[in-house]
Amino acid sequence: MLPLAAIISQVNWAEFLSLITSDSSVAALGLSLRTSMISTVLCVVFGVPMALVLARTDFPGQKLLRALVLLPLVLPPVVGGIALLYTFGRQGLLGTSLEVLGIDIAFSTTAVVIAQTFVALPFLVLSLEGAIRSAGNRYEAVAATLGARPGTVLRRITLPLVLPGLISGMVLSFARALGEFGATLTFAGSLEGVTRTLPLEIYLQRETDPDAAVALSLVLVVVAVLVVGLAHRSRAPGGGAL
Amino acid sequence: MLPLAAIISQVNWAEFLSLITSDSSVAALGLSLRTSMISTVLCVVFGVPMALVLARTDFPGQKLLRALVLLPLVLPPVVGGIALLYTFGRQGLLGTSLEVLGIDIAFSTTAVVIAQTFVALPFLVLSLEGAIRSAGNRYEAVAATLGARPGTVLRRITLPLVLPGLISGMVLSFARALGEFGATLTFAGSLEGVTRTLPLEIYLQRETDPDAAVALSLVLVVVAVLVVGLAHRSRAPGGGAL
Amino acid sequence: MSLVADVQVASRGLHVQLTVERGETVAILGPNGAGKSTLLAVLAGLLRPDGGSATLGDTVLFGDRVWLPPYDRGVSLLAQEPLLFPHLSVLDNVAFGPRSRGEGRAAARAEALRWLQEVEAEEFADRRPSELSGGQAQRVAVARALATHPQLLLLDEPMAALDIAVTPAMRRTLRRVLTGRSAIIVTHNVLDALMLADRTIIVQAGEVVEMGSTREVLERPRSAFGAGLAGLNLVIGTSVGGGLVTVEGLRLSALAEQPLPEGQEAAAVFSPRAVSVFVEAPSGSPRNVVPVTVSDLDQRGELVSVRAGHLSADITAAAAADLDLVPGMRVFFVVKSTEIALYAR
Amino acid sequence: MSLVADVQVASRGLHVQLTVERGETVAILGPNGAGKSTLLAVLAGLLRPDGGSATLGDTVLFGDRVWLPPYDRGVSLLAQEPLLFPHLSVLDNVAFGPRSRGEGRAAARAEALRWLQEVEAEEFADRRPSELSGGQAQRVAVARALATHPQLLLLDEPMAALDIAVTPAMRRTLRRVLTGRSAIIVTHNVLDALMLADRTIIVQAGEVVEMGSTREVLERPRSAFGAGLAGLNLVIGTSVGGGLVTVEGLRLSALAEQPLPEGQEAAAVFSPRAVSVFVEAPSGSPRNVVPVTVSDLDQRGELVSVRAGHLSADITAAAAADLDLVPGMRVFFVVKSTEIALYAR
Amino acid sequence: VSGDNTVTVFAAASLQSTFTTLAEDFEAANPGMEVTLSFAGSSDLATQLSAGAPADVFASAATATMDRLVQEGLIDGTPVDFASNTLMIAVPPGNPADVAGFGDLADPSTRVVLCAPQVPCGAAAVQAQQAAGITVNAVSEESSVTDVLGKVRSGEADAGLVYVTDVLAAGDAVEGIDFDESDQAVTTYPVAAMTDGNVEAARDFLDLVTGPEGQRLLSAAGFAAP
Ligand SMILES: Nc1ncnc2c1ncn2[C@@H]1O[C@H](COP(=O)(O)OP(=O)(O)OP(=O)(O)O)[C@@H](O)[C@H]1O
Ligand SMILES: Nc1ncnc2c1ncn2[C@@H]1O[C@H](COP(=O)(O)OP(=O)(O)OP(=O)(O)O)[C@@H](O)[C@H]1O
Ligand code: MOO
Ligand SMILES: [Mg+2]
Ligand SMILES: [Mg+2]
Repeated sequence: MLPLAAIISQVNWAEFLSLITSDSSVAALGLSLRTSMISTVLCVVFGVPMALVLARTDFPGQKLLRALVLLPLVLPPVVGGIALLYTFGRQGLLGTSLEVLGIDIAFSTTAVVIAQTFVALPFLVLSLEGAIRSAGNRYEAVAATLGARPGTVLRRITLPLVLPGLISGMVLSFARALGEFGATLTFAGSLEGVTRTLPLEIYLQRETDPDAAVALSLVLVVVAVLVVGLAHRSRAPGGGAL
Repeated sequence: MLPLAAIISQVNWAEFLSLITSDSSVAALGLSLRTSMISTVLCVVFGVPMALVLARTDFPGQKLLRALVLLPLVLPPVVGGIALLYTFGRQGLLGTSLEVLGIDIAFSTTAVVIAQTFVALPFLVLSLEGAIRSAGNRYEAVAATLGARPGTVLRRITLPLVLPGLISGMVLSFARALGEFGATLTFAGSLEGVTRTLPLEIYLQRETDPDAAVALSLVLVVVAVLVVGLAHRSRAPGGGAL
Repeated sequence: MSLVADVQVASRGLHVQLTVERGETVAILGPNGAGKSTLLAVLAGLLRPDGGSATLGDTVLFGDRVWLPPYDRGVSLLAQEPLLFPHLSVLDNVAFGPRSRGEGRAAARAEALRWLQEVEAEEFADRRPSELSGGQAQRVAVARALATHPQLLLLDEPMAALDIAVTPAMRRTLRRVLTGRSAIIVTHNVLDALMLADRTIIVQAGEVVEMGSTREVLERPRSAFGAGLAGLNLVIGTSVGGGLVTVEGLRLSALAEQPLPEGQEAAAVFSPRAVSVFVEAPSGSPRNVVPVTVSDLDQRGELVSVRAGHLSADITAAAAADLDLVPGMRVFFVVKSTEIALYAR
Repeated sequence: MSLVADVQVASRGLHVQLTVERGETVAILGPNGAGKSTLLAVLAGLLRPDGGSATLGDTVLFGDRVWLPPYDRGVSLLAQEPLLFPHLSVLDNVAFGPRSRGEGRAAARAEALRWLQEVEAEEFADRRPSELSGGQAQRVAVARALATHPQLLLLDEPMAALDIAVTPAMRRTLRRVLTGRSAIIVTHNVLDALMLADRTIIVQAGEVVEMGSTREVLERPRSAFGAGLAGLNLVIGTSVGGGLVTVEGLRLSALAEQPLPEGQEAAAVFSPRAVSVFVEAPSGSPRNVVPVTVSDLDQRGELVSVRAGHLSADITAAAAADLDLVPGMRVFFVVKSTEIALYAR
Repeated sequence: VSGDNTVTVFAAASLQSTFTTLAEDFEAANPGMEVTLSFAGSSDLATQLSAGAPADVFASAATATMDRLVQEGLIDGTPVDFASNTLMIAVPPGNPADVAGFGDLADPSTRVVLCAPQVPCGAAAVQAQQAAGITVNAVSEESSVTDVLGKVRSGEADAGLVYVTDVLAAGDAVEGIDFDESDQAVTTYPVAAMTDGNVEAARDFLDLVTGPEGQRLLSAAGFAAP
């Protein structure tokens, strides 16, 4: 917790408000919140099926699949950004086909969302997979004998049971998306209001105005703490003792 | 998985071997593996008690504590590095007292380990906390009625029961430590053999030799995939159905 | 629906063939680990058998390269543990089956409430499962299984955790709902089998050792376990003129119910109440006199059960005191021939 | 060690005072949800009571601002679910207690093996708990609880999942190990109480409604639950000259065991076997004639149990057939005064 | 800070290849001496130095960062300008958007990437635009020249403003296009010894950088004289 104290001790409180309410800061914060939320939703959309496959099926390539899902965790974000460029960029693997469809991702907010989703997805998948595994499948088996088809079991038993795991996965993904820097910079660029998220803004401010950078960092921290706190408050009270 | 294919497609296979066996690459890989392992051990040492406190106790400031543990997740790594500098640097909060003791942390391999531990710790704490929560405390209660004191319960019941969660937490921490870039650069610098880990080497190579950067990225990916794969193989076979 | 099943699970040494007629209730009894729960798990579709086949009405549950998933079987299983869904209220647990069948929320809840009333648990409707006592949870689980209107209902020890005050009510409820419904009920309680089942199967070490109408199995047990269930003494041997002889050479004279050719495997059954205990071998009219060593004495009300190996005698407490019986003592069990039922195994 | 406890858990409506003498075994019986498991959880230290206190020997378990953690209590609890540690083998599960007591690995395992033999489960020593049947797991859990040599042993329905073949053996094992040891056993089985317990307590809705030697409670029940347990009819009312009268105005003539002043709360107890059933009210010598509506008929062997509200009569199947009894029919239960035991509540 | 026989050099990332060779030359000329190099963005390095990083020499790509350290009293003596770098237009191989000169960068259909004004190369880009009297509508304002080059190299951008040295170092991966206004957008590289460092050895290294050998290598890499 010391590092936080250290940051706080460096904040120039006299100018704090003016520092964080500058046009560019507000734009960056707004963009960050928007894109992080969209990315979190995308992580849920893609991550829930992945987690289910990893936790509930058993096939030869599964170990490899799990490792690949973890990839963005270990890839330094900048390398991740390069990989994304090679994939979705104009000359990338998919880029040409996307261009034919008239979709242009480069330097757009879409690219920011892709970068954030890419780095945040493993967090959701892993938290959720762990939760699904430790929930076991006894309740699912019971539900099946009560006549519930797999879709119903998923919706009414599996997901509610692993809700705490899903929520903490979402919190983690959101936090990771909010803090994402390297991949965004490399893949999406940095233009105010379009692709320059709060971490990019902080990085840039640091060059000329370290006070502003510190103040913005603190804003980022506060936002993250709020999100995490709220998410944990919304959790349903858990099981019981013996 | 496309981004991986994209990276692979960009590898200059003819020179692959010479690119990754250069002195600086080998030094960086060795340093990365060493520091990541130490960081993982430190994460276990600090993270296990934190996870236990978060999962098993209930006190007013707990929500705040959890949010603070999550901090390094949301902090862009560069900001994290700055925070560490403000803390352990020569002019930092602790720096002065450490200097009196003759300890100089910043820009040493120790600093790399601190930076990696700082960013990797939340991964271990969160995975483990989730596992402990979902394991419930029924078995612990039974163990207590059989005369086991809290230490014994922890060692012989709680930890073995949450071993899968602990292992995946360790894998995540290791992976995150291995990929750590921004905080290391800021807090530890980039001195070959001392603080220049593989991600820093990749970043540096990108300036001058993108081929080498891509080749090294692939090495990083392969190491991470191996670690993850091995960790999952060592898992004990889990429970049963109904 | 009638069930015809041949269930094989090699790893648990299970190989059982059984049928359940349309509307019939079959009780399965047997020692711990005999494979009763395994059998039900296979029929419910929770465990894949190694071989065999099963059809329920016209539907193939499993067989040659066929394996129907649990939710398509119309088979409802009440497992040995209640396993109530922890995130749903008691009412919603019971409403789960009806809702999965496609009923609306209100209709499903109304139906759930009716079933909760049946098992005298409507007062817990709004509770979470974690707030129930063991027996309360068990009753809710019964209601949940019944609410699905299954083609075949499988009940694994449904009364195990129930208190003596609700057991009769639950037994009456089950008797009502099992009437005209195909069902299998696993139990350790003879009374359950007698009152709920048309037919009883005894499974031991993965195999069927007895099968027949419940009354028949209890009155004419052919297995040691069956005899133990019925509280009867069973002696197995080979028929000889006017009785039977065991491999150990013990000879019992008895009247065969039906003419029994010599040399056939036969069972002699008699009630512990028909056994007298003597300290010295009695002389007199020809009778069955078996020298035994007392292994155990159990007082039950005014009677004392004197156990010796797998035989037992019920005598009055006064007689036991007169004889000064203690475990380890050598005594003689005496039974009149007319008290022994002899039949082919 | 002797236990003196006063346990209050307001949220579950529990307020029970009880003592267990040194070396005594006390049985607790009562309906589902009465608070039996809750009581044991409080004594074991798994649930904090709202008030009261408890001392075991010289040790205060809980009380005014004192609360001893479970591991320091010397109290071992066998819970209603076996809860075997899933990551340990069966042997290591049982060895867990001895090891926690500080024994070496080899010694603990040897002791564990002895206890497994006691419960006839040594063949499962190397298995994982998930590979056991319900009854097998239950037996292992019993062995695990016994292996801790507790000062006070708490058993919550230890025989619930056992088959009829091992139940007597387990009962004998328990009787042996409970001798000279302070223990509380929760059960729904009267036989367990009779054979294992020195004293029986009946708990209903969180309160003790009967307490006394097991035989006394079963022979002279003062509560409906106790009478039900003993298979007896119980009528509660106020004593009048030569009998008792209920609030509904039903009057029974009976002989008081001890002189009973008029106007006192009294209980009249009689066996269902002493009850005759008539379709028309009989005339003749003064007898107890109670008009009732048949609610239920239960065949048990050669007897039929005719239930009417909370009273029941046991008559022969032949008599039942002659009377053409069906549920809903209005009949008369007749009991001779000499068959009724009357005593103060 | 460093031992007597090591020199630790903190240098701007753009100096990597030149300084690596220079370090080898230095070790060859001074047997027993060892040079440790640390490359990163100038302001990252400056932050580290402020926080007490153990360096003997600092070579910056921006006068502003060097001045900051001078004010903090970390610099021994006065910094020496040892090289300068000018901007150049970089386009992907084949020049897909047909960029011919600086004026084409104002075409809204051309995707141009610049450095953000906050960083040295961005400041230079602003000067160039002012000199040419045009406004470039950049699709991205990057925080380092490496990122600009990366966007061009990958074909993501049609053109970017980078340093001459970057174009040279990138070889065939990009094409460079000179423009007239580039002499209005020059970045000067200062180098200095650190107060806390091994000043004597640092001076030797400074001499090598500012000496003929250093200047030859720098100019081979595309740097101009200061
Ligand atoms: N998951 C498993 N893996 C391997 N063997 C198992 C597993 N579950 C049960 N068994 C074994 O299979 C046999 C049959 O078990 P099953 O649970 O069917 O017995 P049961 O007849 O239901 O006994 P109970 O009356 O104790 O519930 C037992 O010997 C048991 O030990
Ligand atoms: N976690 C809980 N929260 C609230 N109420 C509970 C909880 N657990 C049990 N109860 C309630 O407390 C009462 C006593 O429960 P307890 O488990 O002690 O009953 P019991 O006598 O052991 O019953 P059984 O014979 O069914 O096991 C019941 O009414 C039950 O519904
Ligand atoms: O020193 Mo840099 O690479 O122009 O920021
Ligand atoms: Mg079973
Ligand atoms: Mg209970």
